[in-house]
Amino acid sequence: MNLLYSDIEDQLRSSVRDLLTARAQPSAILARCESEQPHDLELWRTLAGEVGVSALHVPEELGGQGASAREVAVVLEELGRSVAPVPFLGSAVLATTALLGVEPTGPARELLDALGTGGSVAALAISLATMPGSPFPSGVEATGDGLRGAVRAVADAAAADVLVVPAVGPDGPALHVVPVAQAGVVVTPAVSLDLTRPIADISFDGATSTPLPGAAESALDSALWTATALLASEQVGLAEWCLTTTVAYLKDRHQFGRPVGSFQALKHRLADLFGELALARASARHAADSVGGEDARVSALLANSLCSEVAVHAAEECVQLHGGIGMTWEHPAHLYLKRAKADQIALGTPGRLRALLAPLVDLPGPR
Amino acid sequence: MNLLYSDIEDQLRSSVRDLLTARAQPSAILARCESEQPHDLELWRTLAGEVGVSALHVPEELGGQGASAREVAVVLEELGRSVAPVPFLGSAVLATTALLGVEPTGPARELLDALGTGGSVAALAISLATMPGSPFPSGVEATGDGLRGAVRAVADAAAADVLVVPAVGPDGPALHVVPVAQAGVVVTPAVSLDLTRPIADISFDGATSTPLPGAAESALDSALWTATALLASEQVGLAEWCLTTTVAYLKDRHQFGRPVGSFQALKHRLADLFGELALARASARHAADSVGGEDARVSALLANSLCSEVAVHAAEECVQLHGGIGMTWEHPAHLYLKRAKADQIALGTPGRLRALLAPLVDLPGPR
Amino acid sequence: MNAETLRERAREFLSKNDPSGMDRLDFLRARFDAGLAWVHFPEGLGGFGAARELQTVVEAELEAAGAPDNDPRRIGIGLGMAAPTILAFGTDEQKQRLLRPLWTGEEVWCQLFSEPGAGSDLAAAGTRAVREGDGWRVTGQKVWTSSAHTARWGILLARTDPDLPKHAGLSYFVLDMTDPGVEVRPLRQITGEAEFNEVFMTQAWVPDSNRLGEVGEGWRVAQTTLMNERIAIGGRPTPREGGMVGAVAGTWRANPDRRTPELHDRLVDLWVRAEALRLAGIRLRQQLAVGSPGPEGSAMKLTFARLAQELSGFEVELLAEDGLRYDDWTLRRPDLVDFNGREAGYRYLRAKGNSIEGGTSEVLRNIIAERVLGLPAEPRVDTKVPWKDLPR
Amino acid sequence: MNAETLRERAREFLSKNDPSGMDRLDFLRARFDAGLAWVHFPEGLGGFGAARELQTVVEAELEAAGAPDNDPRRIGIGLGMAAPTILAFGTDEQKQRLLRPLWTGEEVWCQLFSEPGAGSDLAAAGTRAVREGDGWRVTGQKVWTSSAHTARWGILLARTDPDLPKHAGLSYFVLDMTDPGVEVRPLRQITGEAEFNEVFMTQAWVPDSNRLGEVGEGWRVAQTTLMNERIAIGGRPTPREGGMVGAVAGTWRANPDRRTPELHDRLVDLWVRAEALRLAGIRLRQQLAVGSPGPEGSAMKLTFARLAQELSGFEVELLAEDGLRYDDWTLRRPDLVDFNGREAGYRYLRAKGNSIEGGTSEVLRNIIAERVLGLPAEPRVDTKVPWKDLPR
Repeated sequence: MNLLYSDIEDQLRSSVRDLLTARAQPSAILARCESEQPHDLELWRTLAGEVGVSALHVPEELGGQGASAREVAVVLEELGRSVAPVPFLGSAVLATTALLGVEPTGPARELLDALGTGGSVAALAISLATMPGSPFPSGVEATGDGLRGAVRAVADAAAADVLVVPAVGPDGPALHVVPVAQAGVVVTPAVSLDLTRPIADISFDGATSTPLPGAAESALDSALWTATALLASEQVGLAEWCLTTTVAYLKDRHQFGRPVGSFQALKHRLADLFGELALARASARHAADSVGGEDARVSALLANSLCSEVAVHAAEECVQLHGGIGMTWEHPAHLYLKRAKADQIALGTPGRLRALLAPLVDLPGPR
Repeated sequence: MNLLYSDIEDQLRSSVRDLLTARAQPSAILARCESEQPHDLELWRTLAGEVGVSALHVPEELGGQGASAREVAVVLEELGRSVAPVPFLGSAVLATTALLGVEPTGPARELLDALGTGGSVAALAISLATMPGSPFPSGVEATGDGLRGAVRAVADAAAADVLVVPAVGPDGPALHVVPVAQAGVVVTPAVSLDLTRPIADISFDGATSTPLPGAAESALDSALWTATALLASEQVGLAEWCLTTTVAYLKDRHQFGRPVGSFQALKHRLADLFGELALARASARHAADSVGGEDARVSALLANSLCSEVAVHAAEECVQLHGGIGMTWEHPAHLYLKRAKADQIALGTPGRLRALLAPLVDLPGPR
Repeated sequence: MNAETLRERAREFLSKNDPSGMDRLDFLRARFDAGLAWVHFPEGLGGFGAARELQTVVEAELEAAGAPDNDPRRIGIGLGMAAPTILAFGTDEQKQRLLRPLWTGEEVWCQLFSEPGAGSDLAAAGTRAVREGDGWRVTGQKVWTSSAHTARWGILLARTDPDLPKHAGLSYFVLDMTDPGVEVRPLRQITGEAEFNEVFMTQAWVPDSNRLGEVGEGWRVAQTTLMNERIAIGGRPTPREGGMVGAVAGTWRANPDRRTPELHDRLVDLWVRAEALRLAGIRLRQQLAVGSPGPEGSAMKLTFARLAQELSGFEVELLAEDGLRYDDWTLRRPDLVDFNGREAGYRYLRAKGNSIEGGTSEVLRNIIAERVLGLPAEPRVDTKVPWKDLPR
Repeated sequence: MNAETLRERAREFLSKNDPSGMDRLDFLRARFDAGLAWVHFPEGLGGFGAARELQTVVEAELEAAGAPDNDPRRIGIGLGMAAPTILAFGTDEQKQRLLRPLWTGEEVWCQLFSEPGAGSDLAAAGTRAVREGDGWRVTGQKVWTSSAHTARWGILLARTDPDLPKHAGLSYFVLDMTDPGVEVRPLRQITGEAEFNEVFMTQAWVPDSNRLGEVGEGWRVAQTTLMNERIAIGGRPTPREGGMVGAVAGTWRANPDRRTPELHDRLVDLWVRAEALRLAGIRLRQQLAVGSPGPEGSAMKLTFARLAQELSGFEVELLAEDGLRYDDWTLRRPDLVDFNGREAGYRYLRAKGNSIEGGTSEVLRNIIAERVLGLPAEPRVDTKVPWKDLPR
């Protein structure tokens, strides 16, 4: 178990952070988030193509970076810190991990290549609120006439040109590759609580698709468990931004002739938040370190449920301790609050995840 | 709905408070609580005989004061404030209310008279942890050879010379009057978390008893619901003592050249506690005002679950904010902490009471 | 003056002024002139010095007769804050000129206290009023001003002497919002809408006759305004589940499939505290009715804000997938805040303001600790220094 | 000096000193003299200036050979606090005289810092040391002194000049606990037992040769002691469920009939946080191992205390009727605190001390806020005034 950051991880972090600092300032994000194209695809192409974040945990023999989930987690920390509107979770985590779980040949391999360069963006067509361990979804049917059905609340779908769709056909469940640009697919952006990772609803009405050979159920399962483990790191990054930004503001802001940060009640709340963040970080690192290992499910549920609570708490304190300015649209605090609240729901709310965790650690419920 | 204190209630409060101030100082309580006789029966006789607290809600035609549960609640507030070791809950609330629920003639009437003067002390032989609405207990059986069976954790039993015992016989459930001074009754004081309202275990081995005619089940039910409603007032009194005492201490105590009570973090915690206490008091008054009325169960569960939490929180803050001195045996804070924690369990823990409340207010649980 | 006399007076007024056959404004003006506007105000100013509680008698009679009201929520700042301040500190001329159109709603009022640099610390306000002839030139910025875009008048706290300590250098004015030196811009919030405004004053003109209280007495005057604000907030009785808890309980009942054991206990706990808060409000009003308001009132807003935030956060979690949605981000300018007219996400975001607006929860805790519990103040570093020398 | 050399040195020592055939104390003394007591201490004082981490190599060798240890929990204050302070500030004579019997456990140490009037504010200590000839007469009262009744020596913070500001007027001494002017009384706690003592000093004699550091330098010396106390606390690695959470989870598993949905979610939440705290501890040790301890360590004790209190409070609620009982109120003087050796009620009460002892949670929050987060200090009123003029 290694809960630290390696030198390589630190280098990756600083490449990502430099780029985001240059290209994803809050004012730019704010201006974009109510536009027709809330995702910043140009930034995404740079992140994918130049920094190489979109095929991090794809094995080298499949054209990826051959890194582990730990590095993916580091990127998520930085993305959480910047709330940059890029389709990392949808494309590089959910869709990519699902593709890695089926036979990585033919169309799956082609799509992995396209995702890795940033030339293509994918979304995994499941609701962002799906919990790990959920049964294979039955909302989309693979018929002789193509895919039919609907999925709601798909993360990053509005940015995707291709969808990875779990669908049930006569031969059982399969993952299908579905180009968006066709008459049989309608992607409808939803008005999303989270402005920087908008969701969309998708309907399939005779959509042309390529079914992928391989174990669809375990591939989807793996995508959900991996995303559950790694989203905790995004929440850590987010919480850290909230704490750091609040501390900086309170050092600067004066009321009653004193820096507001010298008032003890606020100091104590921030100290408590710092303590929560220490637990969140250790658990998120542990979850990233455990992906694919023996303790993977326990550590994913532990980290996601805990970090969800910590991120929401941090974002709520950030808004409150900024006072009036934190309630304004022009200050970025609300972007973090909305992301934190959406992340709390993503892949299962903390309470629902704790209920999943209980039997795994021999804490059975009431009879 | 009247949530205020009437003039008569204020007078009653001040009589009780004056007596307790004179006779139940913390040092005296501390000295007594590890002795052979932890209950202060002399004080109890004065409270019962002179102030008349032990037959408050007994109708005048039955020799009582003809007051309502509201006045009983006011006495409980004062007893909570002083944690005086008198058998009010066991004798004047639980046993007396149970007796009022059966036919108040013959032995029941005689016992009510004796309890009212303080000439006798009773305990209701049920576990203090029994929840309102629980089924009639089956631990004691009325046989041709007297009562047989056992009850654990009976409040104030060690102070009682007579027990009111729910027992099931060939004719069904009944309340029995059982003198303690007989070979068939063994009262064993337990080592109690709450030093000022110790519990005892009782075993019956052929005990002679007088069964009381009347509806035993509803009488016991009424005793439990009434006690649930009224114990909230004890918790309010206790919480108020904790807040007041802590505030006074922090005004006086100096550290870093300042009164400790001038430190903002502590001020905010005490302000929060004050806010909780306002809710607790309103709900406790409401519960006392509602006893026997339409909203009685909802208001009892609401008040008891809420006041349990508030009292424990207040006692825990009292210990913590007193710093080292609050951790010592010689300071009375621990007596309140122990009472608060025991009260949290008494008649059901807050979570268990909330589960009882939910269906009554149309908040059904998961299917 | 007892309830019976008052009831007769209301009936007599109604017999002469039939609301069904009268222009609304004429009726309201006549009601004001008859002393039935606010009976505890002095004669000639819409009342006749009766006990405040008796107002309910008038309202009952007029409501029964189908009389129009003065739309009190729309003009709440005028009624709740400006009017008591004008009454306490205004000259006779000011009272005569301002109170009648305020009460009838012909002139809407707004409050110009908060500034970007003076939020919790209102007494640090830096908007400058500089004497010029028989009036003042005002320059500065105010923020969180509701109704500024519809208001005719603003009650304004401005600095008239920066060389004095901060509390001593303030004065209190009535600002004509139609003055060319006043610009109002909507201030968008995290909900997407703009309930509030920013107000920019550039050499705006205020005649000295629009000053309330003496020069340098502004802080004392403002205290009257703020005290009345606190009385006004959270005063209305509600039925069980009348507030946000009703919306959340409704969502719970409508969504059996989303319930979990964890959410169940949390909801019942929130329900318990919401109901206890409601009971505490009833208790407070019962205390007021017998003339001895308890100190608990000061904690009500604190608890209200916390509960609103917990309840709305809970609701979003309960909704799970649907909690990822929002109803509408369009920049709107609502007249009134209505939690129940919008969806869970809106409630969640809007409730964040409850612990900021009208005094932050942090300031309220200070007030409770010091004024109610009597805990000592912190060492102050800002009360004796000239305002201009304070760090900011 | 690398691990291999050290291992050889340990083996060589063992070849000459067979633990199975030697008196325990002789063995420990020999180990000290061989520089294998604490390898990072200087030569001649039980070590030879090796890297601190290498100590584990020695321990492994000695443990494998069945060597007796020096019962570190019994003499923790000496090892963790007195020794580093003596090393940093002691004279050569003091080091030679004191460190060996400290390490072997022949002489137990206690810490005499806290006073009834100086708890969080240790620098306000009022125990007076008055110069008399070649020594000092000490009068005052200390409190919360563990091991005082078994200790030979106490590290003592005392006021040598009340006319100076509080931090400047302190000096640091080694007090002979067998001096006739020293009286030790057990201090009973809310658990019923007496882990700690009160120590009353009445004209107790301390030769000036038992002073550590310069006169007036006591606060700086004490900082070294306290810093080492913080390092010592919460440092041990534990397996999953190794702490109090294990006891509570055990109670849960053993009591299926007492489980409720509400308690279930609370327990899993507590379990999650306890496990995360354990992971944070592992992470901290990994940081230490690579030489860059993170600031998170300062928050560990805070979180530990809160969790211990929540867990134990939960357990009492879970037990319901059995939570009304206590195991034993008898006044006892335990050598060590063991949560798992007692019942739920004891754990509940004892855990209350976790947020007091070794620095209250309130003081720790100040430290985190100021030293880790860099938030500004509060205005101080006590640092420049002569100690004798401070309000108390």
